[in-house]
Amino acid sequence: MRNPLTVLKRLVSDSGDARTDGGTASSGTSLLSRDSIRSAPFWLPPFLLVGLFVYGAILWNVVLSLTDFQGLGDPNYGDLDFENYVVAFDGGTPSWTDYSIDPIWNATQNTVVLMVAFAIVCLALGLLLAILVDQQIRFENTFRTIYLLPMSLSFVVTAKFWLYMYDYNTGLVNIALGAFGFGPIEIVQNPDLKLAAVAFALIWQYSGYAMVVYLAGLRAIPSSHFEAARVDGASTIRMYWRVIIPQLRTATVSALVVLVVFSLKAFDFLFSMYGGYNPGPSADILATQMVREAYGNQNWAYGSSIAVVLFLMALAVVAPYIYSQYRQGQL
Amino acid sequence: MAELTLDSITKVFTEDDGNEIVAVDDVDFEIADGEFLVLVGPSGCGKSTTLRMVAGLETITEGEIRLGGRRINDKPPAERNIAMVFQSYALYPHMTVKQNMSFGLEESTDMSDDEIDEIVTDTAEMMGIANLLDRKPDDLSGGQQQRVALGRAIVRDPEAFLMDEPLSNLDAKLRATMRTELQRLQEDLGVTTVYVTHDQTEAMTMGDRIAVLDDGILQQVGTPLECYHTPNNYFVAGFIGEPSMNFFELDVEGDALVGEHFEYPISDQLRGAVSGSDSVTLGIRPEDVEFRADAMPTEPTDFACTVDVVEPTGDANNVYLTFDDDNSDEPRTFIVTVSGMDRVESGDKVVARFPESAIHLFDEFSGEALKNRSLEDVESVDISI
Amino acid sequence: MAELTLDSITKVFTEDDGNEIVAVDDVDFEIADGEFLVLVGPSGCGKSTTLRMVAGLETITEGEIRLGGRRINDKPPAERNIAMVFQSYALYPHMTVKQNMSFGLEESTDMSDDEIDEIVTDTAEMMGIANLLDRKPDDLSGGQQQRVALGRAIVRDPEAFLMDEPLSNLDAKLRATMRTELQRLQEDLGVTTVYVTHDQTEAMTMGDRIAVLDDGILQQVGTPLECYHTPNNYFVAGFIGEPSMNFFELDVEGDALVGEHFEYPISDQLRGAVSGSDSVTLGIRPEDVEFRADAMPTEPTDFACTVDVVEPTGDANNVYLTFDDDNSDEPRTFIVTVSGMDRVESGDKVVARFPESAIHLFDEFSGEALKNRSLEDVESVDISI
Amino acid sequence: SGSDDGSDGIQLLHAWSEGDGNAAIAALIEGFQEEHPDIEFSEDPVDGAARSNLDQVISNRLQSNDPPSTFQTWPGKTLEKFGDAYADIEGDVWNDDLKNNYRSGPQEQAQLDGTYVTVPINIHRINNLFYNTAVVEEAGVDPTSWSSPSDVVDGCAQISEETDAVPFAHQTSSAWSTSQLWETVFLAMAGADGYDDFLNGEGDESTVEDALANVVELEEYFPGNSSSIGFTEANTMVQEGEAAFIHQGDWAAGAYSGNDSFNYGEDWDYVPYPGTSGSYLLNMDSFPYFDDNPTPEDTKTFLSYCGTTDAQIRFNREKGSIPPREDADVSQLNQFQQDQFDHFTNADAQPPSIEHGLGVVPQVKTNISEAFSAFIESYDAGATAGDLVGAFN
Amino acid sequence: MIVFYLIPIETGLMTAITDPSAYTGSAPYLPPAPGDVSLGPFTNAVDALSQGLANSFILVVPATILSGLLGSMAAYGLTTVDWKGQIGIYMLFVAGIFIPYQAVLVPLTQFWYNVVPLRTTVESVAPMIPLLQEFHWKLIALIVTHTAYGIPICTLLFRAHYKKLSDEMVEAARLDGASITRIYRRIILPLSVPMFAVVFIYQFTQIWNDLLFALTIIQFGDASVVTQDLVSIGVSQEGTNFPLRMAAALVAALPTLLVYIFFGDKFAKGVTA
Ligand SMILES: Nc1ncnc2c1ncn2[C@@H]1O[C@H](COP(=O)(O)OP(=O)(O)OP(=O)(O)O)[C@@H](O)[C@H]1O
Ligand SMILES: Nc1ncnc2c1ncn2[C@@H]1O[C@H](COP(=O)(O)OP(=O)(O)OP(=O)(O)O)[C@@H](O)[C@H]1O
Ligand SMILES: [Mg+2]
Ligand SMILES: [Mg+2]
Repeated sequence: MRNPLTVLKRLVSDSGDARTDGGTASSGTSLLSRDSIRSAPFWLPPFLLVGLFVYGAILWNVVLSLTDFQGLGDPNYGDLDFENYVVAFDGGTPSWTDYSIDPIWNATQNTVVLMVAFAIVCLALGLLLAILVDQQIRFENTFRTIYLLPMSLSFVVTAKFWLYMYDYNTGLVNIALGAFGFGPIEIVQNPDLKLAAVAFALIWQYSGYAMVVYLAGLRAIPSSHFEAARVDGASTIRMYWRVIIPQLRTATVSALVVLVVFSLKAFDFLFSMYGGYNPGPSADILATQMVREAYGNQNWAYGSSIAVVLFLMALAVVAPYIYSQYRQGQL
Repeated sequence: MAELTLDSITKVFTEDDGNEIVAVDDVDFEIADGEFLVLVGPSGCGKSTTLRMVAGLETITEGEIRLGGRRINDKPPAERNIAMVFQSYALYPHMTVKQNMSFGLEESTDMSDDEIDEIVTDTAEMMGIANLLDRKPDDLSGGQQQRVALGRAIVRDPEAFLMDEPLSNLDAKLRATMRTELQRLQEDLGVTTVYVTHDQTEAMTMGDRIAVLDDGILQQVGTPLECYHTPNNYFVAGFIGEPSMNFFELDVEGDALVGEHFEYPISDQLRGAVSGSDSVTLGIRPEDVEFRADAMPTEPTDFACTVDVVEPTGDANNVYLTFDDDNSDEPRTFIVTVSGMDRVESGDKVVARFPESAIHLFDEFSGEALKNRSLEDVESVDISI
Repeated sequence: MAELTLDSITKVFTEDDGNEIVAVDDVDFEIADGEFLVLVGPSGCGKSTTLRMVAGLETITEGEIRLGGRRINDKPPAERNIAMVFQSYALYPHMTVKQNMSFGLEESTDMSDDEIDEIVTDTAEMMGIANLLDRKPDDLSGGQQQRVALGRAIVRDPEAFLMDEPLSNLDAKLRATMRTELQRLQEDLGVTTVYVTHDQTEAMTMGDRIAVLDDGILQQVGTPLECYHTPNNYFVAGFIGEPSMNFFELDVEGDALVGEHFEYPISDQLRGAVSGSDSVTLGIRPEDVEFRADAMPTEPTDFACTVDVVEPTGDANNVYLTFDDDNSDEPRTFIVTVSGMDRVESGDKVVARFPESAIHLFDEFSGEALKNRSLEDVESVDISI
Repeated sequence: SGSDDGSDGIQLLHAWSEGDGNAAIAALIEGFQEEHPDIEFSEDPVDGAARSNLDQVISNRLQSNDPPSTFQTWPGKTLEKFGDAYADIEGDVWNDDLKNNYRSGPQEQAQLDGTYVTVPINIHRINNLFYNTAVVEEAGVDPTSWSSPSDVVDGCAQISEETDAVPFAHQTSSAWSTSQLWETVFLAMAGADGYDDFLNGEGDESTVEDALANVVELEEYFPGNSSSIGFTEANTMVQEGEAAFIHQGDWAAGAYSGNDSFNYGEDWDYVPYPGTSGSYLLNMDSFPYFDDNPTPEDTKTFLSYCGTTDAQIRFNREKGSIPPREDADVSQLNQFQQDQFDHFTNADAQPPSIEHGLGVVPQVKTNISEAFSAFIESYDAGATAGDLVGAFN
Repeated sequence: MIVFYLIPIETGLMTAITDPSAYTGSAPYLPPAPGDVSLGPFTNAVDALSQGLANSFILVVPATILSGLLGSMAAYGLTTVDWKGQIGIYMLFVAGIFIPYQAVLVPLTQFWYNVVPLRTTVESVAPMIPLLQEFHWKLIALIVTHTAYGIPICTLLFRAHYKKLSDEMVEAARLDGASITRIYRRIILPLSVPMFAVVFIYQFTQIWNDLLFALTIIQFGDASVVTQDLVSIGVSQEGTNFPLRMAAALVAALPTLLVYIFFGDKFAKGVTA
């Protein structure tokens, strides 16, 4: 067992070597700098690729969002302003069109609700599944594979499938509700339920991932913790609630990162489920609005500014993660 | 506080493929109220399993466990009023020391928060960890964690403590300190305690009695010195004591026990012991071999030897000897411990004497002890400057 | 093979926040060709750092390291012709034993595959791991892995071996076996070796000499017995030996060293030693305390004591004594070891004698040794049955 | 003339990768190549993009100054989307022959701000009400006698009382069917002029709301699971006799023609949506001409061909729609198409469809789609009416 | 619970073996009546998708391997070999994971179509290189794009893995005389195998199922990948051929399904190993 602290120390210190030796052992410095130069072939090519395509594209997109670009010809980079952002927050008719533009509040709200609900329920369901699978070691591999399987399917299949599931007459969801004595309910176009329905479908698709991560997390907790809690008199539920679940923080964080990435794919699902980028106000998210503005209305610059907002939101979720990882020396 | 009885306890694990593993086989013993019993044995012999059955963490395949006279086989762990200390301490890493210590009381009693607080604070003071109450386990040293784990067990004021190698994660110095501390604590509290270890020193020094397990079967229960000096069998003799007892296989031939490199005379006293056996194992502890430099054997129990290696440990020297009669390529060595003040060098010619009073004899096949040291011998030695 | 010289070696780590940590402070020593030097000290004292500087895994802040007379400060690890054995063995898990052992030769020499094969096979045979050559490390027991790690180092025929607690992951019995094996191997190969450990037994038994480090500073370099019997200072005296030396703080007052519970007479021999100090620490090893039951003190170096606890370890008893003059709540105990055959009971009244020849005195402030046991004493003791 | 710039020939991008559309475009190209064997079509198969993605592809290509020769697009106001990229083809393509033989409605749709830039190839009618004759007869209703949208509601009520069938097969998993239904009802209520006013942003909000209210009334007769099904499943219900009516473009009939036991006039029939019999609500496909054209001459030759009756008959025979040219010889088309063509030539008005992009510019169309996406959640006629009228600013 | 997770595949399968003309859309999870069973949808789907499948493989295999390999190299360069500033660079990698694809579509189009002369280059050398087709330039562009966008998550995964590798082992290799490159080749790379399983599976699925980049960069034509073909297959104005669509979806999902069925376990183990 390696103590994480030692690892941290090593991490911190090895990078410190070059500094420590400063003037005293110049040859040592060159040895180490030789290391960092020799390591460049490893990180530099990927870094350049990422820098060019990911960050280059993002920056370009940010600049674009400051123009009035409407899809044809070359964007006028000479005339940059924040008008699109003003419109995005306040609505109204911007200078580059005759039509009023919807602000992003509704879509932003839906996006946040969807992301948060998706992430929380995925984690909760994943945890529950993990706890269940953890009890039954025998078929564990099969279970794991099955729970992961939805992840491999394309939205063409899963969107159609969920339309079936939510069918008013024959959908399994309504049949199940019927079994509990609830009348069939309209789900797909029900303004109160459709965002939930979308979230639920996404949860179905990705909760297996959370399960896998949690299962590994559970396995990493020494069995003596379970036993100590039992000897201490905790019931099974209390044991999980007070002793086990709090220890799954790392697993939660690492699952969350990937789930956020997945939640950005909600667009594809909405697109398939509602046959286009117009899922209706109750399920409209920033991604659909962005594509609608850019590709539907040719409001490219405006679309870019929505994309920037979306990126900043994703970053807002992730920045604390990166920061805390950094603080804990996990980076 | 109560006495703990294990009555013909057996534990059989059934593996996935249907194989049955008998982890604990018909084990019987009784631990008096307030007694400190150490359970020792090699890895996999069933120590942990036994302990876990007592704690209620494993079901009992056969037999009965009684605590204070009441059968507890079917009680869930929480209702047994037993506390357990784990090798890994099993402190909850996300809770502070205080929360760790309170947890059991919160879960298993309906004390008010204030009461719990008081008990925890008192116990922490007694354990000298009052200043750590707000720290998380990860911020504690090994010894401190150990103390917290103990504190957590004590807080609950259980009828019995079970400890599964609680000191094995500590380094040598700390282990020595904690050993005495734990012992003293147990004496003060007077709680019936079962303590699992495979550390020789702990086994010998801590318990009122030792129970030696091998392969699920109880080999001997007795005081440390009983086990050390009058082992029931070959296994116990070899297991208890570090360095181990030296063993030699000998055949019973007429008036002598005949081995590859030496013959040992069968005196009248010995005659009875070996009468039923064809071959026996002679055992002698390293400190019981008497030892003289530069001399010829003068008695039939003296053997000419050569010093192979000397390992000084400061207060003592472990001297590895070979028999001069041994001409094989890798001559058989045996160990003798002598005082650290004695200067012995590799290559020295010496004479080793195996005093009859000090030797043990075991039946070669059953392993049962035929002759042990007499415990009276031990006690009668005079203490003098 | 070559001698290894550390010439005023210092290592300073700079942390992210700019703090400087002096891990190794001006350490000097020389290891003769073929010598086995053990580096000991408490955790964090800089043992590993020293070793890693020699290996080239850390840069050297100040000083010079020479191997066979040549400065190696600036050479990359691969060119130093040094092999290192790690605590975790650091075997490459995806390679077979054979591949593990060949790796270094493949990377650092231009030997043909056949040559490498031959060397590896020979070494494996010598190490008794020839039958394991096609296994992966995960399929080996701890001891086997240990042997492979050693084999991997040996194959490269280095000028020096560096070993960082190579046995600490093994269990006690295996550790004892490997200890002698390693020692014998080093003798056979005659390779200069630096061996880091914090295990008392390894430190005392394995090396030709011991170097004791504390807090980055070299405290003493000497043979095990020198360190044991003539420690340079208080730290070494306390660190070497298990159980530790007993220490008592005393003031130099006229003709006596005066402590809380006893006075020790200053004889003419001692006079010179304590002349420069106001207060001293008196040290005596547990086995050097002479001991008599049921008697009154007869000499000024005799003290009336009561037995607090007895820890029998089989071959010996650790007896914890308190001074009869000590009326405090938690009376100060000190340890005396007596033979396992001696029967002592808790509560016995005894007399303990601190013979002048056996005591050590240290300056209270500098910790420097003022008086040690004479090594001649040690050697002159007669060995007899 | 051969390929005029040495490239791979005419690049025609379309989304007809399947079924009748695929057959139609194949027939069209075949006809063209029979006539112009020297002109190549790009060897790239031009499918592989769904309708909703086709615009994105075009947009991307225009942004990279790499327009295709032509592509499948709705004419009319949809053309505004890539407005600057098109070029005038009056004269070259829109010669007198075309101008004389396209009816005024379709001809208007070929123009962007008065400039001819595209050639419509077919017309789908939107204002149809198809029905299963057996179900209708069982309930004793006679759609041919109806004259207003409220008759449809009443008729549905009767169906629902008299039969087990779903009165009005309709899908609401996406908004387009409902938007299309509303524009038909609105046309019925507001008349062609009122409809035109709406297109000009001057619609009468109360009529708009009345039309929506009518749809809300109809909603009661939609299948219970309308939100989970697509148009295909809704249409299947009519064929299976599980539903009485469906309002759809005439492509719905294309599906019936593949069903041997479901015949026009016997098993199914249709009426122009009650109240709209004088109008032919247009949905068209067309091929525009890009200014920066990779194959200028060949493209024009192709577009000219598309303006011929030969091309339009070949195409529409497969597509199920009708040719925009009045002089087309429709005898090769099926009876339903012939009947539709008859309606067309006699129609007083040929208003452009809103849902299908002819009537309003893309931004407005998007606004209207958004309004209907909201409408099928809430069925709030008042709010949606406001949204629809407000879609123009 | 298991049923719940499995039923969509079953539903798709049942739909896909139904004769399109007999398909009604109700209770699609029940097997079709025996008379209505047809393999037609599958054969049609395979026919229609063959080019797309081939293109997808041409895209996915190199993109997956490249992003995995580059991610592993980046992680190694930023972990095992320690030097100043690596944390800053690594943070940029991590933040790159969370960029919504929508946010970069416009620049990507501009870049591939207007900035780099990839198309003309490939078109001019294509005739000289066997198997290289002119339209492959789009696939190359897409491979590069997916590689770039895959690197951040791969780096994250690999770095977590490498940090768990023993420092002592790497030091042992240095003492054994191996250079940084050799250590990577002979020690790190072989030990990355479990992580490669994870990364490959993850990237394979992500890239295989991606539509957005394909639409943006490939747009249409010979280079279309299977997801693009899938969007339009079975959809026409007169209706949707659901059996064909489901059959196509299953055919298109088959590689990822197989990957999960056979290697899902490795994935699960590697994710948190
Ligand atoms: N859950 C289990 N299922 C099957 N066999 C088990 C199980 N737990 C323990 N065993 C087996 O029972 C035997 C006794 O195990 P136990 O853990 O009690 O040994 P131990 O004496 O505590 O050993 P150690 O000193 O290594 O802790 C072993 O052979 C072990 O393999
Ligand atoms: N990379 C580093 N950066 C900063 N400080 C370090 C680093 N490595 C070691 N240290 C510090 O240097 C001192 C000596 O560490 P070293 O590892 O040499 O101790 P050690 O004697 O080997 O201890 P142990 O017995 O625990 O292995 C310690 O205080 C340690 O915290
Ligand atoms: Mg155990
Ligand atoms: Mg160390």
